[in-house]
Amino acid sequence: MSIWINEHSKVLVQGITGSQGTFHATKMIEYGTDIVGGVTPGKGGQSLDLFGKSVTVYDGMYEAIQATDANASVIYVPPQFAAEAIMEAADAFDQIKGEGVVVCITEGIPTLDMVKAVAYVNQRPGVRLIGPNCPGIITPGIEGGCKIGIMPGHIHKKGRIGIVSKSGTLTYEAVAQTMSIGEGQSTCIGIGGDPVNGTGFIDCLAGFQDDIQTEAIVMIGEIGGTAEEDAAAWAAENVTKPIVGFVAGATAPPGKRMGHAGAIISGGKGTAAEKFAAFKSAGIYVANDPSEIGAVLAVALKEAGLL
Amino acid sequence: MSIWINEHSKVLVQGITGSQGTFHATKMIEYGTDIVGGVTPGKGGQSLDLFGKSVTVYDGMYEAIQATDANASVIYVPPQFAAEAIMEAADAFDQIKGEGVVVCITEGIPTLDMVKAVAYVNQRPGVRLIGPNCPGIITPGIEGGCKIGIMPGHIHKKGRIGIVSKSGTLTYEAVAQTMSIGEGQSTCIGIGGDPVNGTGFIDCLAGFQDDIQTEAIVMIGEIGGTAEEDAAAWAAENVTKPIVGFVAGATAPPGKRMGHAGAIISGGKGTAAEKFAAFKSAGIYVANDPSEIGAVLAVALKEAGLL
Amino acid sequence: MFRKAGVNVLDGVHCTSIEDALSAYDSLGSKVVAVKSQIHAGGRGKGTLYSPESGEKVMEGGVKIAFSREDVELYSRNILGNKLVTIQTGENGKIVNNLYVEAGCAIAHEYYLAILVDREAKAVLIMASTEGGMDIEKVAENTPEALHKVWVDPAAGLLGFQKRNLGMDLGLSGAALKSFFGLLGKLYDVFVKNDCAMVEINPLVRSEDDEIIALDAKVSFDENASFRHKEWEDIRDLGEEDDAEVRAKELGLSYVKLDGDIGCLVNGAGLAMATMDVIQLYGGEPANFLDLGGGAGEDTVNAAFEIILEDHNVKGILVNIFGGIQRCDVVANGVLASVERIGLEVPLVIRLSGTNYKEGRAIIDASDLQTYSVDTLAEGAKKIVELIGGES
Amino acid sequence: MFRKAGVNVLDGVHCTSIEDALSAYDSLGSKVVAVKSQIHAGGRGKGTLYSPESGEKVMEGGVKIAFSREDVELYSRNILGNKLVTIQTGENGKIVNNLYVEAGCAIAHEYYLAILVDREAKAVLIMASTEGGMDIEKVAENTPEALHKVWVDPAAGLLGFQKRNLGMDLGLSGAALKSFFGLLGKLYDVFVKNDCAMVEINPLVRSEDDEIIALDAKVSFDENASFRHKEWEDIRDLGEEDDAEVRAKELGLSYVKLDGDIGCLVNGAGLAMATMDVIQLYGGEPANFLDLGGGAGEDTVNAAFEIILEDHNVKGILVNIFGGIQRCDVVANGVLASVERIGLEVPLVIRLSGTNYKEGRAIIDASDLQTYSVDTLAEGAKKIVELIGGES
Repeated sequence: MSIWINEHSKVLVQGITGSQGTFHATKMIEYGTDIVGGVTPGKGGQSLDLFGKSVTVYDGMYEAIQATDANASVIYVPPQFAAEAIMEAADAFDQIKGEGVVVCITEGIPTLDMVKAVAYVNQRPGVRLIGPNCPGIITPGIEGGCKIGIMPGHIHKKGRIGIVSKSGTLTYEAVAQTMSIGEGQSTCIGIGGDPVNGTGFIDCLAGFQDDIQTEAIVMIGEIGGTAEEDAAAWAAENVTKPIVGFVAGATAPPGKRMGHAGAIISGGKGTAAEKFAAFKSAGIYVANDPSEIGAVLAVALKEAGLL
Repeated sequence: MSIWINEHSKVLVQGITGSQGTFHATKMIEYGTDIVGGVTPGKGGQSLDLFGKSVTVYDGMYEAIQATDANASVIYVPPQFAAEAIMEAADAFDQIKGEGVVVCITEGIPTLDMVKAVAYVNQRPGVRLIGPNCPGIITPGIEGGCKIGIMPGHIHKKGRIGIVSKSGTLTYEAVAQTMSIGEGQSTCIGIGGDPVNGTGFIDCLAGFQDDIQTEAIVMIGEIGGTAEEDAAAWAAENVTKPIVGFVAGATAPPGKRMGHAGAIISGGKGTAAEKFAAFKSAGIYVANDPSEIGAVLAVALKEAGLL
Repeated sequence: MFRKAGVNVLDGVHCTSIEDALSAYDSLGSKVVAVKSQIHAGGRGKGTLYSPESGEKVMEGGVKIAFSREDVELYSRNILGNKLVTIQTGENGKIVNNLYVEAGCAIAHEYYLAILVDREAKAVLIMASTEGGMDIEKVAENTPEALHKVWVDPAAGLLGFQKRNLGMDLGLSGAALKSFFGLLGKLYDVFVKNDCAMVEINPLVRSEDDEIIALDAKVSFDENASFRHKEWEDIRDLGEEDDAEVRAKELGLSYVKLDGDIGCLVNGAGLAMATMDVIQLYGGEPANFLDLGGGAGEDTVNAAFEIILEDHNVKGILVNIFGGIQRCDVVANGVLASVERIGLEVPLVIRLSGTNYKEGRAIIDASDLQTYSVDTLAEGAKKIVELIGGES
Repeated sequence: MFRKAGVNVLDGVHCTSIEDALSAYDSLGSKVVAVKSQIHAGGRGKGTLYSPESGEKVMEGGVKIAFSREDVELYSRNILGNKLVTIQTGENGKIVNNLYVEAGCAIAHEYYLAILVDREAKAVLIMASTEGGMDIEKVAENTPEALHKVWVDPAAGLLGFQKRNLGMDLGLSGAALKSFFGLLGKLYDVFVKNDCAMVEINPLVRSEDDEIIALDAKVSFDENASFRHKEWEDIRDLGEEDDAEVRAKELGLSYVKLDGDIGCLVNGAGLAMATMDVIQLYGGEPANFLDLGGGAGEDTVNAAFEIILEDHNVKGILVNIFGGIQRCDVVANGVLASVERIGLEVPLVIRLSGTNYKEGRAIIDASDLQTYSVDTLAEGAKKIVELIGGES
């Protein structure tokens, strides 16, 4: 088991004919993801040869889902069109299958576009949006697996640790840390660093809590907002599996945006100190340095009788 | 039992200081409805003396619900402001109590306003909208009862027949018909004759099916749309209690609006003949004349072993 | 309206006389033009024009393509002042007082497009078909699957992918798809901004240079929204609407004239329809639909009574009131006042029920008016049919 | 922007010199005017002006009420060209090059109003308080319950009852409530239409004749939306922004200058923050935040390296790359190219992990560059702190 996606997930690539789309579609196929088609309006009917696989391009998501029976899509379209792409995917999955996973990699989508798109997705409760501005989601398999996004596939291995993070590269650090103590991953999710996004920490924690394969969780936050505090409070009540947490940005000055649109301390709120404190009071194991995550995770597993 | 409202429902009157609002608030109190307050923006703090009861006026629904713990409201505001009033009530009930019944009597609300308002209400699933352009809902009690709307209270009596109708006065006919065979009503609902409204036939049928007090149902439709056909199909699968049906407008010419904004046969669709046929094929007892409803109901009750 | 909103339309001129039409032809500078009857009803292309006096047929087709100045003159003459009967006007047709003379364009394909509110989905619905032209009712009836549909999410509005997908469903691509995309967005805005009930573009055409153009449009408005559209009063062509229906509306009544001989005065739209139905069930024919609305006063009852009696087909009247807001005594007084003022030469059956019915009946009984009081609608219908000598 | 949108504001004139300010005073025709420092930061009223050369204090308060022409001259002189330090500018303050001279109005009460996106609710949030004026940060901290909040449903937009209720929460009624209702609607439209990140009106005032007026506004924009707002380029006051930050942004980098001495070159915002955190954890102080973004080329790496070295506080550099999209070999080549071009006089620690890390390390090792390769972030941080002689 794993959460939301697995080795049998059939994935469409929105914006497949763009350079990012083509590049990452190839990488995903290389990893083992079942890419069943691509979507670029106006380029329907073309066929791309990617890593030895022939991939058909469709004009729209409705047509593509009907033709391929896909249950997930990943979006590499430019920020101007990304919110529309999210809504098209959400509506098409909702209407045709009643459910679907939409992963939006695109960075730089206007916040008000996302307010609208998230409200639209939320009206279609079977549809899950991951991102935007995120590395995506990966469920490593015994050989290959299902990688939907831009993370380097080769660093992962199937295992029992669920990882959720706001940051892309820090997720990779976390993966490397689990590997450093010999642990693999059930599913790793980058929820993205934008102020308004789809799937949040709590959704992921709930998913991991219910997943048989997952035995422990690594959760990586960053400054800005109160999602980490909310998740910690929720976890204290609802999660029985051990959680290891880290928050980036302890040294970030207030009022300055740290790369991610959402990573800003404003009005004295959203500091790393508050988030670490919330983690601690919720019984979450805290790593003060990402290079410590492995060691802390080992302690957590041991204390839970899992090592 | 009854559906959605009962003798303990606490009701607010939106637009209470208008002539319609004041008149019907008085009539409702007279019938026994627990009117706990009224709302007219800008007139908050006033107090009205209605049928010997002192009713406080509030400026807005949030304030009013918080002050009175109301669980229903009825709207008598002019069509220009009615959609806003619906949304205010829906949001206030949703935020404060997580649920509530909003009955909109107002006739003449623009259709696109209702498209927006109904979508808004539907995002607040605990809130039920009845109407607009309807007589309201009444649950007769042993003495008095809860009347939320404009129907003449005195014609009703507590009993086992559930009534649902698109039309106002035809509902009264149906009530009189049940009385003519000695039967009272559990709850009577006028869902209104507008093309876009809140609660529909199926919601009411589902409510009656689940209600212990209700043993048989009278359902009155009219030309336009396919709500009657949809309800008949649904009832065939889901309703075990006997239903008596009538449809008004067998003689209405196509393309002409018959009073109600929704009562129009367009493109050959929405005729009474189609609706009667749908009733019959769903096993609904059909009355060809509203004056026959009592007699047909008696037959239905007898065949169900209820008489 | 469309032109102002930036929707692609052909150049054209509104005309009310043959001279207008000829100078329009001269000014448009297009050898081929369309001469179109302007009435508020569809099916004009397949309609037939009749002389209003003699009833003789004048011409087939209310929309004609003119290839010369002479054609324009002929068609204008045949259209203006004559009666156009279409599938939507009913037998009586409508007198055509307005023409539209429109420049021609090289048509590559004709489509159909309509925007309306879907009451079941509670959302705006856009329908389009590659089968443009004259008989969309038939397309809808015979091949509903050829109609492509898009529902607009009330929250999100019409989205880009919806416009694109609908265009692609119609087989459009490249410049034509782009033109369609732009046009549809503007049309939807027109629909919403103007509180339309229905916008029907038939045909919507693709020109040979891949422009999408609204060639002919039929628009109806949501009358409930008239309070925020003062401009509608200028558009409304009162001459075309039934005079009595217009006056009734001004009084807050809903009145629709029908072809029978039993006048109906009822409170409530549903009950008014049921009254008509029951009259027919017992062998009569209703002369009208009339809903007093909620809580009419004596004056309104009075006016309603007069409107019914204006129809010289009326041989008897059935008053059917189930009082809710409406008080029966008010109706009784209104009826008496009317009869006193204008007299009554046809039989009158009155059924009063609900609020203040006892007082109402007492008022009728105390008067010297010759009426028949009944308890139920069925009795009333039977009685009035019997009184005017119909079957029963 | 507000004026154009019809929002009630006071008359005023932008000035860049004392002469401007005096003629503005003459033209406004109001005896009492406000003389306001214009910088992109809040807390100006409670700020302090210093001479940029001597560092001496010039005046308390960046917003002054002038009761005479002489006052205007004095305040303009004290403000223009001097450095304003406020609670939001940090210690360094900002040089004031622009003034706003604004007509006075008889203020009955001051309120606070802000519109922003609430990331938790995923909706636009409107906050208002009766505690207007200068210290809203303190109101939010000390008495958050005095802040009234309204969330805008993304589907329905800002509704009438929400505007009314918020106005009533502020204690408004009658003409003032009506004025607030209108102003709030327009402000919300401004917010949405201009893709604002935050609109803060402080103070929003009620005049003695019950008009609601936006007296002072601070607006920030959602930079992600710049593609649809070409007009922002005219508004942006580049002079005020850190030059290196602006150049970095043009190259697609995120760079924020800090006060420490260890330069950081990292891919990914989260990892860049974590790198700073870990440097501090081991006793060092980061000189900057720098995120290369996803998939930077050699040129970008090169430029990033140069931007870091421009900061003369930098005593050592830590490169920390976990390659995903980013290829480690590209970073290695970029670093080498930079060093070759501009030299390197400070120690350099490089940590390469992920995509193509072997190739990247091989490139570094094959060069004659004096660097320290490490495997983990912690090692890297320890090493660079040690190399520059800090504690570790």
